[in-house]
Parts: sequence; C-alpha cells; structure tokens
Amino acid sequence: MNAPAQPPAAPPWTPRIVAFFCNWCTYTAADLAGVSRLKYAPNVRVIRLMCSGRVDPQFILEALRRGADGVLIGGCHPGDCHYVEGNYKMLRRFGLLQRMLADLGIPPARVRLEWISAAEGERVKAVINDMTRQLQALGPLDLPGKFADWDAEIADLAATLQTESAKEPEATHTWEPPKVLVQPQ
Amino acid sequence: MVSLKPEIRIGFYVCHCGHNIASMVDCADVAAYVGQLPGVVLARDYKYMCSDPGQELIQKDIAEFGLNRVVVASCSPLLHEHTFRAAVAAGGLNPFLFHMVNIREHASWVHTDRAAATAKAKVLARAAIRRAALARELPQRQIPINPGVLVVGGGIAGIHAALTLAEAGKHVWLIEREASIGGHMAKFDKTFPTLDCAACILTPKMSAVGAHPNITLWSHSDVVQVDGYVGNYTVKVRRRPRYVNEELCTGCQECIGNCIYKEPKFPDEFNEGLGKRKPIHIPFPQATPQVVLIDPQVCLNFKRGVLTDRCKKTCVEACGDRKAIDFTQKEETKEIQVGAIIVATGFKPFDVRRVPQYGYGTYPNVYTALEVERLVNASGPTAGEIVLRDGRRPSAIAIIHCVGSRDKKTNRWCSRVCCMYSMKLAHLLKEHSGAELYNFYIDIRAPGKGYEEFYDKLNEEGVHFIRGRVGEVTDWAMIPEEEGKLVIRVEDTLAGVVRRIPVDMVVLATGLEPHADAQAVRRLFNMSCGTEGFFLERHPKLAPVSTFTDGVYIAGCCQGPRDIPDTVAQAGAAAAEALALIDRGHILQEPNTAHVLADCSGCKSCLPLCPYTAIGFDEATHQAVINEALCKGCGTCVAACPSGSIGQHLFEDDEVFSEIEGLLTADPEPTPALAATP
Amino acid sequence: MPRPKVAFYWCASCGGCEETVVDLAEDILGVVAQVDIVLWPVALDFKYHHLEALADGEIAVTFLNGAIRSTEQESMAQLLRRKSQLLVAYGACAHLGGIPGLANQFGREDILRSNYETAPTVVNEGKTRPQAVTEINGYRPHLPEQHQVVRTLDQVVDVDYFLPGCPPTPELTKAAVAAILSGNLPPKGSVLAPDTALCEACPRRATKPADVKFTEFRRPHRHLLDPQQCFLAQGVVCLGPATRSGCGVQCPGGNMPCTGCFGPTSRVRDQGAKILSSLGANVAGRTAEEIEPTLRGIPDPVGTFYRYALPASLLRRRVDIPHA
Amino acid sequence: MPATATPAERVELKSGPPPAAPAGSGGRNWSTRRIERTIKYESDRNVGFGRDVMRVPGCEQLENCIQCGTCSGVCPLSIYMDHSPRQVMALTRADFRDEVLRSHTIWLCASCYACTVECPQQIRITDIMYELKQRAIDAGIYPRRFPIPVLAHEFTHMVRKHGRITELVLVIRLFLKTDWFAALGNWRLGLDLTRTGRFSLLTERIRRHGDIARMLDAVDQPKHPSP
Repeated sequence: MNAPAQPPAAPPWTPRIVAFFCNWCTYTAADLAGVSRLKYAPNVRVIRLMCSGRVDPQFILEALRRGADGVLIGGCHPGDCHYVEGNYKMLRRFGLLQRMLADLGIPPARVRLEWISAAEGERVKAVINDMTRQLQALGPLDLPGKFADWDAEIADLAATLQTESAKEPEATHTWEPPKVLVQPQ
Repeated sequence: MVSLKPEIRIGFYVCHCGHNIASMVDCADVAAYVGQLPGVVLARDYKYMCSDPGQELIQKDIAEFGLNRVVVASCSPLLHEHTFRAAVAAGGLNPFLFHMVNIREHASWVHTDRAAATAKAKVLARAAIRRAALARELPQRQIPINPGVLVVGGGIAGIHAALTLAEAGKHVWLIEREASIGGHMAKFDKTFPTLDCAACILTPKMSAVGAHPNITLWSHSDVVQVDGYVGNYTVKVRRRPRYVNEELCTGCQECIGNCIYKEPKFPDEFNEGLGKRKPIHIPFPQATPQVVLIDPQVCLNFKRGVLTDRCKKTCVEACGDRKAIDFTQKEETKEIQVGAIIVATGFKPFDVRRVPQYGYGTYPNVYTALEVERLVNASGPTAGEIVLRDGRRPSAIAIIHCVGSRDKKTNRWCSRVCCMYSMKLAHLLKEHSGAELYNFYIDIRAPGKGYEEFYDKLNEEGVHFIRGRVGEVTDWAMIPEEEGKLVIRVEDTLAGVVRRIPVDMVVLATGLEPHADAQAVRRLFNMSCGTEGFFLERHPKLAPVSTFTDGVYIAGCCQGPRDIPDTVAQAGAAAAEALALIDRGHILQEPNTAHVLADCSGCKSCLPLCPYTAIGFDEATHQAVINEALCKGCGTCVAACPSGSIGQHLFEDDEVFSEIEGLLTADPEPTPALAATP
Repeated sequence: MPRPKVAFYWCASCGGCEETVVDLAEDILGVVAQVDIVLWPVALDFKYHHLEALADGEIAVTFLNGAIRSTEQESMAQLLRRKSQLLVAYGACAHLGGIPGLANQFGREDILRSNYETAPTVVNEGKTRPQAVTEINGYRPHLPEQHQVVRTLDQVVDVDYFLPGCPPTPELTKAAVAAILSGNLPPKGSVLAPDTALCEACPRRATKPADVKFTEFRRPHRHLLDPQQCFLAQGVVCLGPATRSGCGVQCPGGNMPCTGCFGPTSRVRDQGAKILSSLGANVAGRTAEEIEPTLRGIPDPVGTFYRYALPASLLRRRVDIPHA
Repeated sequence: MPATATPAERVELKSGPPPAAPAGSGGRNWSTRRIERTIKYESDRNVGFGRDVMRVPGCEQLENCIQCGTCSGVCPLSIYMDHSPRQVMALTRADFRDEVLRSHTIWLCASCYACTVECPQQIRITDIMYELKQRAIDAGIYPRRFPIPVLAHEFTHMVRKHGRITELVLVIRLFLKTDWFAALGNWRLGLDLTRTGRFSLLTERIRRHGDIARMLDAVDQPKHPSP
C-alpha cells in the first residue's frame, strides 16, 4: 500500500517486563528454553543475579518507576536454592512487598515470584507468555507517564511564574492573593 | 541518565554466532545503534566472537583504541563468560571490566519476529553498556583444593571413575549403599553386542578397587551430609553395621555354612528374589569387599533388628578366634574431606507392577528382564537352566519392549538399552532353551557400534520381531491351541493385522528410571534434576558430566539411561574433570563476594541471613565483617542491609540500577509491532 | 559589613520545626546577632512584598520547612529559591515529604471530601469547600489551591542542603548554621547528618543477639517494652537500621522505636523498600502459610515503612489515583 | 467444496488380465479377480483435514501418535475392523478424509475406552472416533442402513419428540430402517420382553417434553456445516 501522507500507525502497545532471574535455576532454565528453541513473547528483559535472595525490593520499585509494566522474579524451588535458602528470604520479603504494593495501587499480577528449576525451560516460556497476557489485559502501568502527569502541575506554575517575572522584572508581585487580602476595605 | 566519566572507553561486539543469532537479530543494526551510545568507542559485529580471531580482535582493539571496558553480545554468560574474560585479560584489561549480553538463548532462539528480536537485543545491549561503565577492577582470588575425591555409587561408573583417579595417584573414597560394589552390571549374564560375560569383565575391576591402596571402599554406607564448596567439601558418611568386622573377616564363609538355618530360606536380593540366602550371607561369590554380613531383620539373634542374644551363635563358633562377628556393631558416622565429588548413583529398574495389563505378579511366568538375567546366568538360581516358576520349560517366549518407557502414563523417555538387552536375552534364551522367541517392539533402536549387526544376527537366528506394542497378556484362550498358555494380543503393525500369539514365558523389558530418593540425593549434593528426575548436567553437549555445582560431577545412569560403554566413557570423563580440577591445586573463585562498607551501623540484620556464617560481628568496631573465603556471593545480605552498607562485587546496587535504567529508557526506535504471544 | 540575610519559612508542616529554632534557647541570640532575619512568619511580622522587594540572591540562606502541597507553598518556594543563595530543606517534611506526605496514599478529591464532608467531626451542611476565588463584597479574595501530590522541597526547586528530622535537633541546626556562617560547607545536596544508620548511636545495639528471627511483630502500644533491649529483638518494628543517625537517639531513649524521620542513608534510594527487605528476610518460616501470620503483625506497611518518606520514595505516591 | 478424490483417477480393472500379465499365465483366472489400484496420490488427500480434527478439544494429542498399535492391541473389536484404530489415526493425520470417513472402523468402535486408557501418548482415541463419526454424518457419507448411526438418530429423534424413548417403538424403527428381515428372527425375544413388562405397547412421554426439544435445539447446531 502506498500512502505516504498517512503517518505510520502507532504500534500496538505491549507490556515490558523486567525479570530478575537467579543464576542457578531460572536463568539456566531460560537458557534451556533458548537451547530448546521454545518460543515466547519478546516482552521480557532478563537481569541475571546470583540468587533470588539478591533481589532488593528497591530493584522492583525502580523497574516499575522506570516504566516496566511488570516485574518477574525467578528463583529455585523451595529446598533447592544453590545458597541453601536465599529463595525463602525472597519469599518472605515478597509477601510484605505485595501487600505494600497493593496499598500503593499496584495489583499483585504486576509483580510475580516464580520458582523455576534449571530443567524447566518450558515453564519459563509458559510463565512469560502467561504474564504477558495478564499484563496485556491490565494495560500499561506507565509510571513515567504518571510522574510526568503529576509534575505537570508544578511545571505549569513554574512556567507561569517564569513568564510573569519576565513581564515585570523589578520588584513585582508574582503572587496575587496576598495583595488582594491586604488591601484595606 | 548515568553520567559517564570521560575516561570510559567501551568496545562493543555483537556476535552472529553463524546464523544462530544473525538469522533473527540484525547484528549490524545492533552494532550501529550501540556505536552511538555515550562511552562507546567502537561497536563491531562479527561472525564468531568466541573463535580465536574473534578473541584476538578484542585484544587488538583494546591496544589500538585504548578500550577500558568490553561488552560482548552473544550467547549465555554461563557458556562463554570465562572465554571472553580470559580474552580481555590477555588484552591487558582486568577481566571483570568485561560484561556479557545474552542475545542468543534470550533473544534469537526464543523469538520469531526479527524486528522484535533486534529491538530486544538493542535494549539488552544498551543496559549492558550502562552497566559496564560502572564496572570496577577486581582481583582474582585463589583457593587451595583438597586433592581427595569422593565417588558415590559403586556400579560400573563409580568403579571406573574410582580406579581412574586412584591410578592417577589421587585418594578416592568410594561409597556404596549395598554390601558389595558391582551395581546392576554384576547381575547381568552377558553384555551386548559382544556377548562377553559381564562377571568376567567386571570382577577384575571390582577386585582392583578392593585392593587399591588409593581407594577407601566403604560399602553398606550412605552419604548423609555434604558441606563446603568446590575444592573443600566436608562429607559425612553413615556406615551401617554389618555385624561383621571388616578388618577381621577373611571371607572364608565358614560362618554361612554353620548358620543355625541349615537351608537358605530368605529371598536373595542379588538373584532378584528367585534364589534364597541365609541371614548371614555374602551377596554373591565375587562380592567386593569379600566380607559377609548379617541381616538383622531375619537373624535369630535379633528380633526385628533389635539384638536379643537368643541364638546359639553357631556362626560365631565357626568364625573361631578370628572373632570377626560382632553383634554389638553400631552405626557410625565418619567425616571426610575431599576436593571433588563424582555422583554415580545409577538407576532403578521400572516397577512393572505399574503396567498391570502385562500380568506381572498375576501370571507366574511373566518375568522382568533383570530376573531373566539371573535365570540365564550359570551362577544364578537355576544354574543357567531356563526353568519357569511352575517348573516347565518354555517352548515359546515373548519379550515385550518399552515396558515403562516411551509411555506418558509412566515414563515418557526411551530407556536406550532395552532394545539391545532384549535382543541379547532373546539370543541367550533361544540358545539356552531352543524356544521360539518373539520380540514385540515399537521401534528397534540399535544405534551403537556393532548394534545393528547384532540385530541382523538375531534375524538370522530366526528370532521373530513383531512391530507392535502389546495390548495385553492374558491367559484367556480363544482357541484350543491357546489353552494353558499366556496369550499376547498385539497388532502386527507392519502386516496391519491384529494377532494373538500363545507363549509360555513373557519377559518384560523394563525401562530405567531414577532412584526413588534421587531428589534427596540431588539436594545433598546441590544438583539439579531434569523433569524426569535424572540429574542434570551443566550443558547437554559441552559439559555433560559437570553439574551446576562446581566440583560435583555425574556419571552413568543417574544422569540418564545409557549402556555400559557409554557409562564407562562418561565415568572416565568425570574422573578426568575431577582430576583437572584437583590437579591444579587451587581454584580461581568468582569474585562476586559481598563486602561491608565503612558506614555499617552494626544493626546485625545481616547476621542471621548468611547460610555460610560468613558474616561475623566485630565487637571492637561494632560492625559486621564478611569473611570473603566463606562468602559464596548470593547477595542476600546485600539486598537486606537496611542502610545499604553491604556491597557485592560484580552485582553492586548501582550496577543493577543502571542495568534496569538501560532496559527501560525509551525504546531505541519505534517499537515494532510485538506480538503479545508468539 | 552587612550581616547576612536569613529567612525562615514554613510550608506544609506542623510547626514543630519552628519550635526547634526556638529550642536553640539562648544560642538563638548568638545567631540573631550575626544575621539579619528578613522573613520568619511564625515570630516576626514581615510581609511578602518585603521579600519580593529583595534582589535575587540577596538572602544568604533560607531554611524552609514543610512539604509542598499547595500553589502558595510552591510559589513561595520558587520565590525564596530565587532570592536565596542557599536553600536548606529543613526537617523531614521538606526533606522527605514527612507526615503530610502520607496524604499521597489518597487523591486530592478524597482528602477534600473527607476533610470538608465526611469526617465525623465535620458539620458542613452546605458542603462548602474552599474556592480558589470567591466574591465577597465586590472583592475577589484568592485561596491557594491544593496540589494533587505532596512533594518534597527538592521535587519543586533546587535544594542546597537537607537538615533531616522531625524536627531537626537544635544541635544539628546549630552545626548547620555554624557551617554556613563559617563557609565550611559540604558538597551541595548533602544531608547535614551522619551517613550511618541510627543503630550506630543506639545504646541498645549491644543487646541485640546475632540471630534474631521474627516469628511475631508486636506493636509498641500493646506491650510493655523492655527499656534496655533492642526493639527488634523484642519483635517491635524499629526503623533505626534504615534511618540516619544524628537525632540523639531520642525515641529509643523514650522507650519508643525509631520511626524513620531522618530518612535513609545516602546509599539507599528507598527507605521503605530497604527496611521491608531487611525485616522480611529475617522472618522465620519457609512457606507462605508460615510466613503470612508473622507479616500480619505489620498491618499498614506503607504507613510503617514510609511514615516520613513516601513522597521521596521511588513510587512517590499511590499510583492508581485518577487526577481529579 | 473440498477437493475430494476424483473417482475418475481410479482405474478399475474389473475384467480382463492386467496389461502386463500374459494371458492365461499360471493358469489363474484373472477374469474373476477384481484388482484395484491402491496407490494414494497427493490429490487424494484432503489437505488440512488431520489438523482440523486435531484442533477439536480432546483430539489434540493425535499429532503425537507413534503408531505403536497399542490401541488395536487392546481393542475388543479391532479383529472385525477394515482399518485398525492405529491405521485410522495414521490416515486421519495424513489427511485421507474420505478413506477415514468411509471406514466402518469408526462405526464399530464400542466406546469402551480401552485404547484411550492404554495409549502411551495419551491420545483420546475414542474421542477422535466420535469426532470422525460426527464428520461422517455431517458429510452424509455414513452407511445408511448400519444400525449404529440409525440407532443414534432414532434415539435422539424420539427423545426430542417425547422426552424419553419407548423401547418397543425404537427397536421396531431400528429394524425397519436397517434390516427389517432381522426382526423376524427376533420375534420371540420381543414377545418375552413385552410379557415381562420391558416393552411398553404405549408411547411413553414426559411432561413438558417441549422443553427437552428446545434444550436439544440449543446444543444441536451443526458443528461441521455440510459442504
């Protein structure tokens, strides 16, 4: 089709998932999914950590804040942690974090903790596809956009002040209400 | 945006990996994109980065362009990180100024849209570039290695691995659960395809193990605990009592003849219950160690395993002043120190009762393959005569392949050895009994040296091969000729007709499966299991005997079904890997340890989190201290330090934050239409 | 030589920070002797137009306390920023958002409705709400508008230094003033308090065993707390490990756990996430069923972990509130 | 209209010796032997038929068939079938739609589920047989006077009309539509059943039988529209 006048249609939105995978189980499983040529949605971007115990809740919040629509944490099955029980420590944090996130308006489906062993390449595929579907249904989280929205009120006033001060450079009253209030009756 | 210091000079390389990456990721486009990112001095794409020319390219560029960071986008870091670190080090840079991006396993191989895969590769590369800018030089730490090796399991795999290491001058502890080493192979009559006698080739190796000065053989023992790490494992072994002192017993077996039980009465495990033994017994004539043992469950001097001292103890009298029999023997736990571990715990034959339509346990003349191995063996319960449980001699025998293999209701995998051992048994049974032999198979799998020729030979011998998985074994006769017989009902899929074949004996070619306690063993050694329960190798092609735990290797059927030649080859490979590890004398440890910063407040939150007790508390400074020799680098304490006062080399907070930021800043180009699911 | 001009101002705050200035006691005289106070609404009658009349940068230093949550506060912050050489965010609210920052769990509409309509103590049958502009007898008085979001000072204007605390202690205040007057200043953006967590200064530190595992979180108002033992060892949530020291350990001194008003150390981006990580990881139990009852001892994680720092946290506020 | 095998491509050698064979060789009487060319051409395939069947819920596992013959081995009726169940699976997967739908194997299946229970690939063979039966009915190529489809048809017809069946009427209709001659051989059994109250001479019906008809109408949309 030859339609140069039409701007290209905006690509359909798909979620962005940041995944923190432990080196020994889930990262290896993701490698296995690759070696097995399993196909899954390209929405996930994996960060390798040595253990799910290393997943600092700050990382999760940072990922959401930077624009991730979901965060996936993958660790070894209970009892299988390469570091004995790092995964339990993540699990314990996770319960508290999910409650806190719910109170901050982030539904539980956006942050997911999964135990995936090194042999479960299929499970990597299933979890990523499933999470992609779920997030697709939830729609964008778009925290950067929300931050910009929130800050628009500041930017607006700052811009107004800027122009006002430009108009009246000397000893001006940039702020009207007090002037009105102090006027004698 | 991370502000890059002016001196950061990153070299970026994207690997085509032949077509593996290039077919799904536009490598030139990725290089062009990364080339314009801040801090990147050069960005190249190259066909094979891991090749020698690829590595030399990195070294040349480091010198020529003054690179001080290197990022390679190629395969998984688990595969080639060490390769590129070495290349970077050879180029004169600290190896930890290298960072790797996985665009093969995590992009090209798993996605189907080239534009989406390319976009993802760019994003992953951008994150790595940001992160690499923060990389710090780190020292390589060396740790000495204990030269001893633990071999777990005394089957042919364990025996071969132990002997190989012992011959190389290393001390080996060989731990076997049963009373004798030998494993399943010791029970076999002949071996395919050469038909040499299993005992004849195995026994000399067993004796060599028993006699070798470098091998400490502990049979009737279990590994109960493994601590430590590569090069320095501390292993606890439980030695169960045999009620016979191993040092004093000479293996004369006079005690057995003089046991209060005049006749063998109890099912003999070695002969699969087809023969009988006494409470005091030796598993089989060539058992190693040549030491008798007492079964406290049936010995009169015990009651249900508890010593009662009610027997006349004729065995003790027979032993005389050798005084080897010791009813007071207790279980002991011993501790050993080793540098490497080879796990060769073998397999368990499939329990044929799980396939009830074949009538095992219902019809006495249905046998498992292992029972038939003993039946045809000259030292077996019938001295090699093919006599059925009802005393008859068979004139027609059916061998049913794939019992507990290639079946999603039981085990879905092919057990690899059953076709060949079924043919071997067909040959032996025909040779011993002259009966008509029918093999019922789904597919004949004979991929080995001389295996197809063996199949040819069986065809020449007149053994029938009927392609069809047997529907049922029944004693219900439809025609007079079937009376008193076991009838095989099967579709002869090549002829396309359903057939009923009356036979006298049915042999079930049982598949191989993991031991029932494979999960417990896996946890003991910190290994992984595949979905089917066999131990998982580090890489199916390139690291087939290594596991994900450094210093722990696997050999034999515990990793998956395989035949004797493959098992021996793998055992040799495992021994060689262990040797390569311990002979080096030291290991380089990944410097991903945690470290306490000067601002620690001494809150002690991290102390209970360390599973290795690597974190201590310095009472003088009131701060936590991390013993880097004990730290394994999980980073749990780092994530949990409430004041951010613990760092982790290679995984510092700012490095991870920069990677997150790199992954999520606006996409490098209009996002192509990504399919939500492929 | 003219004395340096100094301004004090308050935005969304309780006034406690002003008290600290008063708490300087006689020392304040020394300060007053050395400086020329040009704005201090709580104590002295200056008018805004006095301030506006000053040249840009004429004020040497402004101490501004309180969070920014209205148009008036925002424009005053902008104005003071322009007039001042140094702007110091004074106290937890200006530094981190403070207690008013907890309003970020709700939308502006919810807050206004609650305050003017639904709160049990409100009698407001006409459901009157403050209007930005009202007509009274021909005059049009303006009222500031409330922002959607409560902000820290540095989310609105450039801030030079932060003096943490709810309120900052007189000692820290004196030290800061002394540093400013002497010109002996740390790098811009510094928090003028030690960069170590509170435990470092806490006399109870020594009583904490090395193997604290939480099986229960106890709320301080429901238990008689041991006045010597580490709160965490008693199962009481104490934010000391995740909070800067410098306060003089006043709350633990009064047998109450630290609630985190000094904010995180420089190495931490999100105080709440960090203390959550630490407490969570140290919970006993291995299954969700075992862990959950323990975690229920923290009924309000946001209010507990972000009591002072929600606007300064990574997420800043509840994210699913539509803008009114 | 799906591309079916065109009969024109079949060469029937009903009479006369095959061209290659010399007349009268071996003393065989070629004239009484009917020889058909049994080769399958690609054009005989109904491409997509197998995939289409496998898309039906319950039939997905067919793609994993390893042709081991267990189904035929356990099938109590496989000894009467023109194609063994295994062959039906192979023909279906290979898209030989006409061959499969014309096979009487699908009508002989007694739904005992032995094959489904024993299949090592967990293929739901009985379900596939049902699917094939339905397709045969939809395609109108089932054997018209074969009792099983007739029984099914008459059964549902009666239920739709009266809400339940009347055995005697059902049996009579079945015989009339299949092999009325066979009814004669069974008169005595019929008499016994009537005498013992198993056969009602009156048509039985339920109250509000129209509701049943409406329920059946709701689920009875043709699944595979006839070509």
